Amino acid sequence: MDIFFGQLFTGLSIASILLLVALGLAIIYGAMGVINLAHGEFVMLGAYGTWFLQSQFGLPLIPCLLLVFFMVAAAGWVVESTVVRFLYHRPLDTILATWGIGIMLQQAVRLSAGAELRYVQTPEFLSGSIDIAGVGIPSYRLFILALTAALLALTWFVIQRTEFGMKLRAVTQNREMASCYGINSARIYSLTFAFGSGLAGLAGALVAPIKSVAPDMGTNFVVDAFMVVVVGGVGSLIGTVVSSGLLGSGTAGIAFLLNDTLAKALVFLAVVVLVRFRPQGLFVDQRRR
Amino acid sequence: MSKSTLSRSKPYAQLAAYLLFCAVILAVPSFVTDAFLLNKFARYLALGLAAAALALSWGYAGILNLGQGVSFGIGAYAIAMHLKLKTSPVHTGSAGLPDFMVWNNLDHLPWFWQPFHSSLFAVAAGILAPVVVALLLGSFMFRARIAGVYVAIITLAMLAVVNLLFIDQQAYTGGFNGITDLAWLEAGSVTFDPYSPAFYYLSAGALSLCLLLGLAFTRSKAGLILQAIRNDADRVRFFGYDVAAYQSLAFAVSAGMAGLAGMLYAMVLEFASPTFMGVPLSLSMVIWAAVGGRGSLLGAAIGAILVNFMQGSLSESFLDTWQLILGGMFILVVVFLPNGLSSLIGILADRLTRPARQTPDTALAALSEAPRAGRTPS
Amino acid sequence: MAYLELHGLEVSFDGFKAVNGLDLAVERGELRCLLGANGAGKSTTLDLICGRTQPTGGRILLDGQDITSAPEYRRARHGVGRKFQVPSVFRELTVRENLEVAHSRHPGPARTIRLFPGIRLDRRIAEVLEIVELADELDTRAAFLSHGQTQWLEIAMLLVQDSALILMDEPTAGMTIQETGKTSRIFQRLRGRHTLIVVEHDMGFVREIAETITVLHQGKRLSEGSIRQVEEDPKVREAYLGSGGISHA
Amino acid sequence: MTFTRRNFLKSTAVAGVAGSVGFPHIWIKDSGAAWAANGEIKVGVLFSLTGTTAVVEKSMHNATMMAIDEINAAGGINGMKLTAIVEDPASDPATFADKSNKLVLNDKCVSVFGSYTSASRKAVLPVFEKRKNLYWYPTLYEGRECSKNVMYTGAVPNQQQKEFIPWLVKTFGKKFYLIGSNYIYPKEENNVCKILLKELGGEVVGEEYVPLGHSEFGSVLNKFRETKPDVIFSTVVGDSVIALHKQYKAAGFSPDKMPMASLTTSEVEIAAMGGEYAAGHFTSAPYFMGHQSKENEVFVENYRKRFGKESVTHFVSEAAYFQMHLFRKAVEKIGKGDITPIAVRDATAGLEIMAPQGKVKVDGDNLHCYLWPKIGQAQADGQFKVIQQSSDWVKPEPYWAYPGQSCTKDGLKGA
Repeated sequence: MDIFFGQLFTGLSIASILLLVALGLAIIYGAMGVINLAHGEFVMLGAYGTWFLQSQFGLPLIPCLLLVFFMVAAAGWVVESTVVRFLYHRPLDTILATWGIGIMLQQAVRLSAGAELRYVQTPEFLSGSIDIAGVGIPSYRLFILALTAALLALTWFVIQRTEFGMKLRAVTQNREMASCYGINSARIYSLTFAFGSGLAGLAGALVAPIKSVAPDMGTNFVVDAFMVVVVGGVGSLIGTVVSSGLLGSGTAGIAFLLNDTLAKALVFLAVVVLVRFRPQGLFVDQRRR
Repeated sequence: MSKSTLSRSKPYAQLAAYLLFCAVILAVPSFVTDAFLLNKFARYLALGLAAAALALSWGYAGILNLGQGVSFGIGAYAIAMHLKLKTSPVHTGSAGLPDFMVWNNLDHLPWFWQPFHSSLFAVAAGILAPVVVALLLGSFMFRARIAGVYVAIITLAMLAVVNLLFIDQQAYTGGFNGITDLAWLEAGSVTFDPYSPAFYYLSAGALSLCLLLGLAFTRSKAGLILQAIRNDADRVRFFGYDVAAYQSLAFAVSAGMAGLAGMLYAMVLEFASPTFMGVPLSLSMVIWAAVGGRGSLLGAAIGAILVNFMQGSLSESFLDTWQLILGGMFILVVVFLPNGLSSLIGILADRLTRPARQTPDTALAALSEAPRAGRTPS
Repeated sequence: MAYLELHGLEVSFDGFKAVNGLDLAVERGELRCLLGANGAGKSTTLDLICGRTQPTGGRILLDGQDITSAPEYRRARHGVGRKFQVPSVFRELTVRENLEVAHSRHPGPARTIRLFPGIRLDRRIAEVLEIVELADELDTRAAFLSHGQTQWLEIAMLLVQDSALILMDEPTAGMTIQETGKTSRIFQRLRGRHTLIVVEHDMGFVREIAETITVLHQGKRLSEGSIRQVEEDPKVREAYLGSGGISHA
Repeated sequence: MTFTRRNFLKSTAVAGVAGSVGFPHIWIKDSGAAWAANGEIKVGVLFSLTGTTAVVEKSMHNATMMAIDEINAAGGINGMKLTAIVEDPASDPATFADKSNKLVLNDKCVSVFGSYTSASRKAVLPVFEKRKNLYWYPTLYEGRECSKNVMYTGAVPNQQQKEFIPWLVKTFGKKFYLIGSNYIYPKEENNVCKILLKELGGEVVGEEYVPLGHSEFGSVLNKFRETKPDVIFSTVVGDSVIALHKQYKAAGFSPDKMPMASLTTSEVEIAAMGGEYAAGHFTSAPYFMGHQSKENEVFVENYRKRFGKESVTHFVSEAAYFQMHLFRKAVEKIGKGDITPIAVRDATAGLEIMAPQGKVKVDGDNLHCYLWPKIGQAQADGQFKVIQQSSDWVKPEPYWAYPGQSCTKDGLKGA
């Protein structure tokens, strides 16, 4: 019985990591239609930021999280105002431009922080495991689960219950019309992009202690996050949550029954079928043509 | 000259440009004899063919195929299987059985490897297998009127699946190492040593043939309808065209050409590896086509050749920073030159012949617009 | 058995019935005008006939065949041509290329792949070009045409397509008086050889071309007949005049 | 999409001309093959500086360059300077093949030193065999290869496992769970491990391969819980090792009861995961940084002086280091003779050299090296404590698991 519970938790944990990384992408892609292939690199920047703060200033993980959020958000702002700003009417070109940004960020980090793998420490009180129903559940993963839920709530609150969120939704519906009502849509876009990038940085910081921190760690994050957002439905937060749950537990389940390679292949196949039959995603309703 | 004569001369100018390019690449071996350089150029031409194939489906039909590596890889593996069967295994000893099969404890050649003893079958499979895969995937997607970003996502996911399966089935595909130590292709009396002018002519000939056939295809009515589909797929349906059939057609022709490019690439490198079906290479092809000019097969081919040539020479001289330069270049071209370098020439030519007429950039907005106006996160 | 028959046609979007049990019969070669206030379901009816929208109820019979669930391109091959309210042409292609696409006698891919055919304009297209006076814009990209010219181009493409049933959605919107006059002369010549359904607001234009008029109201047929009968029909008066004067017509 | 048909003539003409003028060296004829001309010996250095395996290969690159500088500082070889031509194959097998062609054909290197993964070795192997050049491969690998154009200075399965597996069975128990990355190296090592276990009456309770670059081991750890093995025999490579160790500890397992025994985890991976995640696990390798020997102290001190006091040496960079000195001894042995790749290979056969791990000898038949396998237990400080060391150097047998086959002077015998 405890194996089942252990497996259930593993699925939940994978899902939470997927959601953590996909959240920032959901905001940027959902709200602005910008396909940011450099999203993985922002996750990497978050991880390296944490390593830098820990190794140079000895800051424990928790305070690092906040600092890293703003550092990577600033990086996102710079990227948006220098490059992405020109591409809002050309969604497919953003794929190429952001891929170019990704390559540059990777090489810049490789030159500055070196190509070696970097070590990020888990905080002392979180490095153990807690016995629940006879199974050792890693407490750090519980921490990630809790924090992801909190971030989700924060994001939902910002989008639905704040003035910035209202403006963002207006600009998403119709950028030109929103500008007519005095909303500075350019600034809203920059803020949104920074917010999304900050979330990615936070994901990187949280994931760093349990994954390996290397200049090219971003690539496989961005492919999975992209799948989660598209399957969940463009611009639908609930969709992103449910689809990361589905894809996460699916991967974990198949990996336990078969092996990890087939798990990855089958989940990708599931994405192909899901996008084919529900292109607009699980939670966006049919729009009248 | 008045507008109409200029435009009537346009198709001939384009044909002349294609023929000139073919002449230039076919003339190279007469004044370049360094074996190493010939091999390198042959490789760039093969990649040029892959980019041209992508320009056909993306530039003309608006189908952004992020999984071009699937067709490219299948072509590469088809010819590699044939050439592997022709080499006598040195390290494992058992007669005729490829080394990776011995390592994976296979005692006989699997049935689907048998036909690859014949080079004709291998070459045919290298082109037709990608076409069949493209037709299946094409109708699977286009019957459901999938477009824009969703096509990109599905092709990317298919690429990941194919890559994973090729790596996993090590006994039959050589797994992560791929198929190495290949013999040289023989056709009649000619053996195509990848360091000989003969191979260069094969590569240049294939590129020229495909460019001219591609030009003919795009200049035909079918090509025109594809451009109309890219412009407004729904409107085309109301004129009685089965849009899904046309999109699958463009997708399949592009896959066939990419399969041929994969074959040339595997032969020039003398091995086939799952990295041919990796995300980075497929995305690079998209970038080469964008840099060269996705609207024209020749532009995309030239884009691929230039970028790879620069990448080759940059990575030697700027060991640490070549990736920075490359990434920067991609951004500049995509942001400031939406139609790639070839449009640069077009713009310059415009400036010279008459005052620049500001062409509205609406064309790009219509480029299979992603459903951006999705509902905000609720 | 009329050429086109709609039986209890119905379509609802989230409960709102844009077309609500519509019955209509149009004879071969007839020119039928569809009138009605905004939101009466005129354009939606054209959408249902040409297949742009799938109905939630009822049946569509064209020349005796049930095309209710046929895809757009199969209906187009049966002879249905559609001009849209917002003029929709291929903006990136030249006028010549737009017309060549519209010339869809053999739409199958097998027939359209011809090596180096060169785009030659046959007699049909040349004749249409004279009518719509776009002959000297042949190689201009459609994006550069004026609004009026774009309307004419789309009408020309319809003529080149030579469909048996032509659905026109406000063809004279944004046209000058002379252009409207010319459009009505074209429609007069098309009558008989083609069946036309025209959605229009310009009453002057309707008076010139109309034989029978059908007035729609809230997705249903309100009244049908000659222009005089319709104008005197109390139901029409009450539906329109009652809601505050002629300006709403 | 404005069509680019207009005036395309100009564009191709411009590109064509720029293309041909652009690279002047196009005109030079193919200069004769002078391997060691005008007082310098050219060698290729082919380790990835970018891409997924740059993590390990950078340290191998550093060790090789350090050896070259040491040789040149001591006056070069027979008065000739050793010139390194460095290329970055970017962890991509296709680029490995391309760059090795350049080093062999274009730059006329006498030998090329390079690559970490089996995939990159397999990609370059045909180049060196067709062009009769010599490739020096410092990494442990799966064996079953008998090329006359490759010097293997890394360990083969029999050297790493013949003492390690029995020790593990004796110390911890008979039930083994085999976990590895999904390619030929782990599968071949597991073949050898299964043979050894059968001889010792051991049992394989599970065998699984995860994709390369995999970082989510939740399900695998659950399988450990289910099958309760005594030893986890890990042939996971690259950055997956870090994720596996971190998640192992977080799941509450303890190395005292169920240790992870690896052939690949080295000081580099431990530095990346943090000592506390590696502490208690075992690795079998010919060299550990903590090995007590005069040569090793000098090696570690020079390495740290040059690449920073935090840098670590490990068995793969140690092999990259001593193979360069082997090359030096071979060229010195040739003396005045014509220095060609084949001459270097023949001169290396039977050579001995004092490497940081101890005295190593080259086996003349199969061009592998007699090495000193050791079993080390990782400590929290990131170093290994040597638990057991082989009393004598162990003969390399690339075909140990395949009786009747052996790699001899003139190729494979007993197919």
